[in-house]
Parts: sequence; C-alpha cells; structure tokens
Amino acid sequence: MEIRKIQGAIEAVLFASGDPVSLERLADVLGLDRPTAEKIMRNLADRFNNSNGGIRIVRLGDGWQMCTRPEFGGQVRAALDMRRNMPLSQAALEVLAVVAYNQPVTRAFVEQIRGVDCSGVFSSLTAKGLLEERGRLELPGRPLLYGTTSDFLRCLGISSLQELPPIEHEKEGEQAEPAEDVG
Amino acid sequence: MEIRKIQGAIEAVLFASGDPVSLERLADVLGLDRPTAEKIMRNLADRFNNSNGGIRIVRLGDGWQMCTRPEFGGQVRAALDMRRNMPLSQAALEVLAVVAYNQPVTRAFVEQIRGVDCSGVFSSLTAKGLLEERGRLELPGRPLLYGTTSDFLRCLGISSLQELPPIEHEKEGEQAEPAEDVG
Amino acid sequence: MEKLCCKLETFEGPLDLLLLLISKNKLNICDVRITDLVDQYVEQIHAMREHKMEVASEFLEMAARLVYIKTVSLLPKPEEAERLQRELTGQLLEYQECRRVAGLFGERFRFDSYSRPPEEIKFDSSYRGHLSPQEIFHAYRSAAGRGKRLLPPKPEAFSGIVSHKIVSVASRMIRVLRGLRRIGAARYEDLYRDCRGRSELVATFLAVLELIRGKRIRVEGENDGMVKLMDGGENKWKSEKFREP
Repeated sequence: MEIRKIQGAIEAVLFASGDPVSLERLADVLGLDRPTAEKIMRNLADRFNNSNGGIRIVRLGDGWQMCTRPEFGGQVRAALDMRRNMPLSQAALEVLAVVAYNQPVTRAFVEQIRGVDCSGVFSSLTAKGLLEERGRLELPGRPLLYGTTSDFLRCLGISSLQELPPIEHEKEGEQAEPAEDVG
Repeated sequence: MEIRKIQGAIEAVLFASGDPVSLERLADVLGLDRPTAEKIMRNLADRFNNSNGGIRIVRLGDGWQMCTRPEFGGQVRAALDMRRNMPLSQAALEVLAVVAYNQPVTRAFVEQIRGVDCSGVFSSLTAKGLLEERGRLELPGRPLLYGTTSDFLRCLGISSLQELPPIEHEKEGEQAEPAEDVG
Repeated sequence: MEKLCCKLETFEGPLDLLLLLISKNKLNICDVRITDLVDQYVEQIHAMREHKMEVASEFLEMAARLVYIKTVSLLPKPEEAERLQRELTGQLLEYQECRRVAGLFGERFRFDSYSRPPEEIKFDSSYRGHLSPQEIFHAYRSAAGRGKRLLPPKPEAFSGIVSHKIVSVASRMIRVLRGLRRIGAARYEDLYRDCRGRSELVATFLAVLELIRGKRIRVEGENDGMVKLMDGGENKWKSEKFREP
C-alpha cells in the first residue's frame, strides 16, 4: 500500500474511532511493523498539526487521537450548543494531582493527603471523564482504585504521564525525617 | 476572519459533531450570510473530497457532515471491531465440533449429545458464519438441519472435513471418560 | 464547609488552614513550631463558630491533634513530641506539594479541544479467528463425554415423574474451570450463557461462589465483571476432590 493510502486509512480509523487508537492496533490493521507505523503516524500528525485546519492529532499514552484545534473551541461550542466547561475547582485539581502521580490509588489515600473527604470530587471527576476506575485493591473492603484517563492527558496538553511536572516529593520527605544530609 | 480560519472553524465544528450540521447554523456561528457560507462550504468539501485523505464531507439535505471515505471501510472495521478477536466460548466450540463430525444434524441431536440447550449457541455460530442451515429433516416438526460452512474450514486452515482428526465412533464412549491427555 | 470556603475563599480543610497560618507567620514549614500555631488555630475555629458556621469534624480533629502535640511537648519526653510534629510537618509538606502541582494543573488545563463521538458502524459478525483441528477434536470429546453422563435419564422420559432436572454444582464447577482454562477470562454473564432452566442457573451460580471461595477464580470489575482464573487454579483443582473426567 502506498504511503498516502496508509495515511488515508489511519485518518479514517482515527476519525471513526473518536477515542484514542493504540499504535499497535493501527500497525496491526495496516500490516506494518511498529517502527514503520510510528514513523508514518508522526508524519501524519505533523501534517495535521502544522496545517491551519480545524483538526489536529495528538499522542496520548500509547495511542493517537483526532480532536479539534483548541482555538476553534468557541465556534464548536456555539455550533453544538455546548456550555463552556467550568474551570476545575481547587479541590478537583488537588485530587487530580494526587491521583496523577500515584495511580492507581484509592480514595482513602487521596483523602489522607488532603485531610478532607473527597467522595464528591471523585464522582464529579469520573463523570467528567478525567478519572476512571481501575479495578479494586485486594484488601478488606476491596476499595476501588482510580487512575487518570486519556482525556486528562489531552486537557493538560501532554502525551504521557512522564511529562507531568516533576515533584520534589521524595527529597523533601527524606529531609523531613532525621536524614543525614550535609545541608 | 480570513477564509482559512473560517474553513478551520467549519472543519472543527463538523468534526466534533457526529451528525450533519445545517448550513444555517454554520453561517450563524461564523457570522456569514448564507450564500457566502455556502460557497465556502462547497469549497471546503471539494478540497476534502479531492484529496486522498481518509475523511470526506458530504451534503445531507440541508446540512453537511464529515465521515470516513468508504474505501477505507475495511480498515476502519478491522480497527474498531473488538469482538472479532474474541475467542469462541467452550459451548460454541463443542457445538461446532459435534456438528462438524456428524453433519448434517439437527439442533436436537447436538443437544442430546451435549445434554444442554444450544439454541443461543446455534444462532451465534450461524451469525458468525461458521454454521449454516442445510434444509429440513423429514420428520414430524420438520427440524432444521445444520452443517459447517466453508468459512469454518478456512478458520481451521484445512480444505476438507476429512482433515479433522478421526474419531473412533465405537470406542469413543470409553475414550471420552479416562481422557488423560498428553498436553 | 461551603460557607467556610466562601469566608476564607480558597481553602477547604484543616491542612489548608494550617498552611494559611504558616504563611501568615512567614514561616518555613520545615522549621515551623507547631505549638505556636495551636492558639491561632483554635482561635480561627472559634471565629468560625461565632459566625455561626458549621465547623466540620476534621477541623476539630486537627485542633485536637495540635493540642495533643502541644501537651506532649510540655512533658519531659521530647522525642514523642518531635515525632508527632515531624509527622504533621511531613503531611503538611506533602499537602503543600499537592497544592503546588494542583496550581500548575490549573494553569495548564484547557477544555477547548473536542473529540468526537465514534462513527456508527455496523460490524460484520463473521468469525475471523483461528481454530485448530485439534481444538475441534477435543471439544467433540468433551461434548460427547458429558453427554454420556447426562444423557441416559433424558429429561423428557421423566416428565410427570420428576419435574426438576437436577444439576450438580460440581459439574458446573468443572465446566466453568474448563472454559476459563481455555480462554483465560470470561465475562461474568457469559458463564450463564448456555444454562437451560433455573436449576442450571442456580447450580452455576453456586459453582461460581464455590470457586471464588476456593480461590480458584476471581471476579473483577463492578457492572461488567470479568471472571479470571487465579494462578495455580489448575493444579489446586486437580489435587482436590474433583477429578477431571
């Protein structure tokens, strides 16, 4: 299959899926090895993202997703009668922060760090598609585990959790203990 | 707004909407009069439809819709159909096996051998294209007869039923009990 | 709680309040003297109550904790006080970091990019997987084997004499395990797919319970449960009272 056709097929698949499609699946369907699929995929994403069109292609985790270019958000909302998403509350952002760096985590873990009940925040973040359930912990009560979604990455404008801003968590934690630091 | 931006906005709106969007709405959102919107819209549709991309723009009644180019239907289906790779259930395998070795057979025959109702399995195997109807038995109630299809042979990678491992009909009852498999 | 947020704007919990007090005193958390904060903290809670705001229990719990730390530090056993203080400091640091990152998230979060609903596609249901002739052969023997056992007392023959078909739980256990060993995992509902009649359903359900109790399978997920074979399920199963037919 010539390259233009392959790219056309990828466009069609990403468009029809709506959700992110893993590179593996794309490679499978197109009968390509992964490195080749990766190269073609990057190429295609660049082409979309460097044009001024309304559609862009973003990498999310090990998948790729088509979505609209943010600058047209206003027109999309107006045409489709959507309300603008309210900015997230401080509480919601804090919960996301704890989950993002420690996933999968239970609600209890997050509540311990924040010192307050978070059940309402968890359900609203799940409803917004920013958090998702990830099975249960094998402990008494079998509490639910939560993790962040690909939408979370997309809204934050990053492609993987590795791109999260670094935290000084560990260092400070050790310093707080009677560590034998020079300083 | 320059024309490229307007087209970008239209792309974004059509993309985000799964349904057709009326010209009127597009014109409204973009602050254009209808003839201008129509012209720009046609232009955009031509650009999409004359490229070899995976997405095209079609006119539906009074509206416009983005959809995948039909020639990539195969790849789209393959990528998005999760069920296709689901393995057959044990029940399905058994029904398939009993039919394969005894065809053409009635459902009642298979149920007698397996000792359980198989109606659901029969219809799902027929839908999967592995079983097919083969006329009726000339008995009261004229029960349907079933046999395996050529797709069944293809899934097995054999060219005829003779290539199935032989079963010894007489001794089969004894063999089935102390089945100490090598595997 | 909500009134509290309105009153003091951005904060939500006792840790928030502590951080606020620390920042007011222009102290670094690492060398904050928690004991100095106790009075201020208790004062704040008083103020809230005077404004007829409901003070959430976690605020009171924190007050109690602080008072405890202060009490302990007055006693001639400083290690305990230090430990408690370190604990609280650690928690505050962790929470402060959480707030910092939350702030970064807040700056970066954008809700202007939209995805689209999946295109509605009618899927071709024809099977494209691979089967091996051996698989078919084994499936046949498995089916024929079972039929021999269940067949002789044909249900119809007993109609009027016995109205219920008896299904043993053991047979369903074997069936469930056999199915799972082949495909590894199955949707919970699929276990019941080939059940005919109530007694088979009940027997299968009991079999599933029995297998879970015996730690041979586990069920995961809430609404759309997946049933999985536990590690070693095969060996245990063979060793115990059920022998593979």
